[in-house]
Amino acid sequence: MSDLLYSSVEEDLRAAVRAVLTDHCPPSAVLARCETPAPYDPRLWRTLARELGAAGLQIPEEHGGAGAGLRETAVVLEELGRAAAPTPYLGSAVLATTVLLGCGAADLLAPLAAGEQSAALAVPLTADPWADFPAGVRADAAGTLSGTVTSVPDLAGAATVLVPALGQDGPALYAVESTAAGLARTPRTSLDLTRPLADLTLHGAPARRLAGPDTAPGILRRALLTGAGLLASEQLGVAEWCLATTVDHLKQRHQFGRPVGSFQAVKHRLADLWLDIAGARAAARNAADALASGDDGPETVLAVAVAQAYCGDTAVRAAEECVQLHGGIGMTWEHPAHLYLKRAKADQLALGTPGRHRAALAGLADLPAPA
Amino acid sequence: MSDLLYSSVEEDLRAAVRAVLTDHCPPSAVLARCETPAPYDPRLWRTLARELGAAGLQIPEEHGGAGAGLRETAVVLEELGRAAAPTPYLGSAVLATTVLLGCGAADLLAPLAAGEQSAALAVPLTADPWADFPAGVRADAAGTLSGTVTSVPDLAGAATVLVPALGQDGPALYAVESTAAGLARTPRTSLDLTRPLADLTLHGAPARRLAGPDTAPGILRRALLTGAGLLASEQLGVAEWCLATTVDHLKQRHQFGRPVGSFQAVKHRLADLWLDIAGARAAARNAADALASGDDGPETVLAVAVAQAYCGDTAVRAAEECVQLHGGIGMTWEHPAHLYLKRAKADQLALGTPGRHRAALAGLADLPAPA
Amino acid sequence: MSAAVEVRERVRELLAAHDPATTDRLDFLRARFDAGLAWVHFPEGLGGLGAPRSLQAAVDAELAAAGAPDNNPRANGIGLGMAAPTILRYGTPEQQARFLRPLWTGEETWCQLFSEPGAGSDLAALGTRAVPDGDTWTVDGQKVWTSGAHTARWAILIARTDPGLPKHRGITYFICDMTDPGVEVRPLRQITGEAEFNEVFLSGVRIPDAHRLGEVGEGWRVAQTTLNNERVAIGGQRTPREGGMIGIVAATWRDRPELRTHDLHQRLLRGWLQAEVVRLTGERLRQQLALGQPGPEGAAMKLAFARLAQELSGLEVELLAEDGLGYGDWTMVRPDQVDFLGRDAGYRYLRAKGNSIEGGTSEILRNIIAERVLGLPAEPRTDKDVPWKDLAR
Amino acid sequence: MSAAVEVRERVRELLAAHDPATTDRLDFLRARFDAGLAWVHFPEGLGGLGAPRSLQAAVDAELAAAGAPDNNPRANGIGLGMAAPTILRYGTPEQQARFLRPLWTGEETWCQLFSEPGAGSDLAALGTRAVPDGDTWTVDGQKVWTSGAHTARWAILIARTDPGLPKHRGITYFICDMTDPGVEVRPLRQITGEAEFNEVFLSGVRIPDAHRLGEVGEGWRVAQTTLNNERVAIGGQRTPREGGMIGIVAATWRDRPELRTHDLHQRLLRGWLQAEVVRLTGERLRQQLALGQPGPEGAAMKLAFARLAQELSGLEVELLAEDGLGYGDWTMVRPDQVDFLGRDAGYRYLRAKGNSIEGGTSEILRNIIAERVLGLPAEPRTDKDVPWKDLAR
Repeated sequence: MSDLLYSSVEEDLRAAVRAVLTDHCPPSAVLARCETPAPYDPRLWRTLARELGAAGLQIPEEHGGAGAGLRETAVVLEELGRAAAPTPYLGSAVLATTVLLGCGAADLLAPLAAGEQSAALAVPLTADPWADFPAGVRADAAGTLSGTVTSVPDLAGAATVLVPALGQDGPALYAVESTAAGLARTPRTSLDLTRPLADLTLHGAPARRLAGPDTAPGILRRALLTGAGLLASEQLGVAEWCLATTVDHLKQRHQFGRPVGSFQAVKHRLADLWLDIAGARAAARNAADALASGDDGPETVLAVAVAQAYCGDTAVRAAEECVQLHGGIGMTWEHPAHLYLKRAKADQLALGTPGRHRAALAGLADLPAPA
Repeated sequence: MSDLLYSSVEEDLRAAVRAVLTDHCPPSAVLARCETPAPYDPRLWRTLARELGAAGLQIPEEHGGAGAGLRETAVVLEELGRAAAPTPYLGSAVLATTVLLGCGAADLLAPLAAGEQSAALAVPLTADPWADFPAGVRADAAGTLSGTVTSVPDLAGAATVLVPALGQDGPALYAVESTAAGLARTPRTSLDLTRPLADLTLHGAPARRLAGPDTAPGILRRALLTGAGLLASEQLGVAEWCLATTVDHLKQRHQFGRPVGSFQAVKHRLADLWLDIAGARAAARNAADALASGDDGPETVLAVAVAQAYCGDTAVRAAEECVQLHGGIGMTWEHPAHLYLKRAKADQLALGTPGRHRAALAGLADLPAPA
Repeated sequence: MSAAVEVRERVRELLAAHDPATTDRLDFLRARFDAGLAWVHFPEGLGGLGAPRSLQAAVDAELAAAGAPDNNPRANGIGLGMAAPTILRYGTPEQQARFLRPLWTGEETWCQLFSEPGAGSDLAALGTRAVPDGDTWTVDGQKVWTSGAHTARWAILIARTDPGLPKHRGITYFICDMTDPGVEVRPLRQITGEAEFNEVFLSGVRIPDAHRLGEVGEGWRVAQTTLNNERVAIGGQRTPREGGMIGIVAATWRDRPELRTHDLHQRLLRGWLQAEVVRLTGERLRQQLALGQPGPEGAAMKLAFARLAQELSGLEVELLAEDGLGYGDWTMVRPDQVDFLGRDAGYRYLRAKGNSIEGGTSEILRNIIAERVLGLPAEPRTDKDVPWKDLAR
Repeated sequence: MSAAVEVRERVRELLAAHDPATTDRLDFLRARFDAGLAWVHFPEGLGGLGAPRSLQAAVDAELAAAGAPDNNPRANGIGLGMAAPTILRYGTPEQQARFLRPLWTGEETWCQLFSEPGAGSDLAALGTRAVPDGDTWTVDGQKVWTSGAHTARWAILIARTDPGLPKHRGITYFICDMTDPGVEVRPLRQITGEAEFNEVFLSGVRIPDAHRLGEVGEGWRVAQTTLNNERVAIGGQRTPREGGMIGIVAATWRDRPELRTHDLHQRLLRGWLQAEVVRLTGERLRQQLALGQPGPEGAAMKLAFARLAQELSGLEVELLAEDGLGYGDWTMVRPDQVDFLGRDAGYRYLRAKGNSIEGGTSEILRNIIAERVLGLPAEPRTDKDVPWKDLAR
């Protein structure tokens, strides 16, 4: 059975990350920054990635990383979710890093581990581990790439873009420098103000091939599986913030001569939400533990599908309750609740919707669909 | 637009039926009777059918009926649901009568209209209007029937059994006297104590053919559609009893020095339930009105699917809340809540589950399923 | 002469005397008001004829058919729907004569200064103070969720005139001049990015006692007239099948087969069913109203509508998958009127969150249904008899 | 010598002195008790060794492996799980010596006389009276939901000894002799048709003061020990994947492809997901407990379990379609122990309704989570300081 608790090392890491986020990334700062052209705070990223080593947690020590693992990475994501922090962590430290680890591209890992650069994986944020290898980009005989990938997360600040593409001999993974000729990035206006998306266009961009048909599909799938499984921890953090903030508000806020939090209907809804979040915590830890084992067998895949199917909806519900139970205040731009609502809703679509992951359970748990 | 209200004639009918049920059919009487071999009270049936003319509401006056219609029939069903009354009304006055009307079998209608006899339609209670014509009974060249139909409602006391069967030339409808040689009825133990089911076995039973391949499928479908649409009214009555009884209980019952009905969580749940029942009332009336028009076009079919998809679940939820909010009392055999829970749950399966009727909406409302 | 005949006669006279094709818009509207055809159920002299309210629809239709201008009612919803019935019921003859005509013609629009940040659903806990000084009142406080405050000429305002009384009893109702130098209006940005509403800061605002509506301390009772008219307006909207949010989702479903999954299909079927039942519930309510039997479903329709809009708009975003990640525009704008459905899926999703908060939260509506419809007992109240100034806040 | 080593040594000695193959069952159990191996965390002389509770599992396993009989714990859940910890904590040395040994061996089984028809979730509102008369008490009242009352030798009982005090303060805790002629036990038939529980009528039942547990008026505090042990017992059950109701539904799904529809499939996937998450939540709780960090999830597991069992059992009936219309048998029987899953789908559906009522309703559990875990304020209480006799009932 998985270890579903947090180790003391993990709790120390959490405390360190939380301290940084409390200093650098209060809701007011997130709000102020999120409509600017540079929604990511480079100072915050440097501190997290370089000083805390958070970006290289899953990178082995010989490549400059912390040699920790995905359980620790998940704890960082919990805290990033709790802060609705705008950082390229999911795109760079989870998705791109997992691809580079799979490809064994040590030279590209080093600057990520050191927190000097970030990288992006050129898939839409909605890409899921169950889909076919993407066919939107093609490599020509000279090895240059052409094509388009829409809604790529964390693309804007990435120094390296990892591109799944169809090469001459089949699916392959390439690295393209973001400064390469023929590479263009077009920002999109995103529902989630804290995770900017951009479209990637490649016109004969020079690229370095990292993996070919034998390994590329498996590496990409492992990355998406890792992303989906760990995103559950981010969703847990979002949900926990929403519940805690709502509870605090309702203890303070008085109506009809009583704290609003003393009204039984509100209490029962929050008790149910708390129970769902307890479930999300167990499911997210289970997925992180399974992924950390390095085993990609059916138990790990099942753990990911369960966590992402459950946590995606739980975070949305928590954020919706947070807005509702704050009343009018929760509808204002000034209050941070909306940042979490938007993050939760976008996260629900990210790396496979809950419905997509439930559908995967049909095969994983032997619950066949009607003929 | 349909008339979704109750006319004063309909309200008068309701009052008359309710008065009879209050006298003859209090919950204690239902409970005492429902485990006996004769769960139907013949005196109650005579009073309802003969004195109030309730059995012949949809039968034209020239055949001895009231020449009223299905809106009025629906009102009777609401009251029967409210009383969880054990009567063969659904099987005889709705299903069998609709078949006989479709077949124009005047001689068989007369004793039903007069309340002298009841009839049954030999289909499982779970038969739905979207299914193929049943193939469990076959007619031989001599016109005698052989085969089995399971879980037939209201079969036990029926004088006449109407049997859909595959004849030599295709689907047909037959009438078999319940005393016929080769006809056997085997009672089942039913979840719903107030609507006994029985299996019908036919071994070369002599039968009278009422309709052949040209009309039999349409007549049977009309009967099942009518049954499904009007059952929504019975479900409405069940739900209304559950809500009203729960509200009454919670006004009286004190805990923690207050009426339990003053606790906000309970109030909010009951408010939501009330809203759902308001919806059930509108949907049930809409279906009754559409069926009463005699038009079997897409609007009527849609109205039935909407009503049965909605009211089936609403009645179950109302009954479940009734048990839960009565606390331990609601779990006892002595309290009538369980009669309604069992009726509601069996009704949910009857004449197509809510899921079956929702699935029908895919075609009826142009919401196609995934390819 | 029956009322219907008389009304029709008046319409004919109005059109004869003021040809819409050649009459100035405002002149026509004033003439219509003076002819008693503004709101026929109002008294004569105040834009009406004391005729049944049900005759109004025919007047509107006939004048529209003749090419007459209307008073652009959507631009003055608060004035027409809330201020006018309150002035009619509680206003002095002078107030009625001064305010109703320009209100109806749209020359003067209105806003509502009721909600406060510190009060929320407990509207009667409001803290805006009005202090008498000779025959004027001085008002200080903060109001919120005020639509149209930046364009309104007048406001209906409730303020506390006696903090020593229990909260419902120390409130007085005023008409506030929005051009008073003490009135400051700031747009209030919402989670959608736009600012439909305003915050209004009142600092030493002077209101003549002649602009008080109802007696001193009777403001809560007066406000009930205003609020009841708000609820009726919300409950009375008719929607055709697939009207509203479900129509948008169903259209996307039909147009984009590549988005379909069984999960989404089952949820769409449930959503469609729910929408159809809500529509039938509303239709049943309207049939009852037409018979003069207003059912309690009125308050409940808003609850049902909010639930439905939120569920369907959330489903729509999921259905759109990658397209659901986008958002049209976060730029802060001040829209002239609310359009729940007009923009993109993200906007619909966010805006629908307000449906269960504005105009009475779903929690308050459930209390109302439980107590007024089902007759369940009220919760123990600790705030009824306590002086407002001593209430926990 | 470490506790673990000592315990293992004792086991070896016990087995050496009393070969399970040749020793009478009861003799063996008594010897095991006297060896301190009944519940090792109890004190010496009372069936234990004052050792850590965590060592018990190894003792049980080792004895079972050696073919030793067990004390049939499922037949005496109330005694072992609730009465024993309470007697241990509050009993006099005489009471502990008298009751614990035959309780543990199963020679005497126990039942619980707490619930009353008039009290429900408000257990402390109980009305059963105990009136002192010299050194005995006379008890009159009615109790309900008493499992095993018809076979139990003893009962733990709470009764009101001072109606003039507020409800929590006038209660005293007793050990009641079920063979007293004033005790009448009647089976209480449930909606499933069977009678798992009893009603117990107490008419002039005589209880010696020596059978009082704890001080007069302290019964509510004593009862907390009993009730806390009930909650722990409920939260501690471990289930494998697809354990419980979901396993039954999933098996039917796999066995009967003809029943499958997309509606049911989507609901099954949701149910399976929910069951797996509840299982993981329980597993996480057990990992916390193993580290000595009991999480608040304990009380919540019962809430989650009830929700899940009800949803899945309802789904199962729908899945079975025509087969869901049937029911095994309505004959009233008195089952020896509850089997939530063993009978047919209709039984499971009905029996699961009790999961959210018995042992603390889901409503009460939500209150507990909201107040004790989330720290939300209590509702205004009107019954805390009122004499019991003056309470609204």
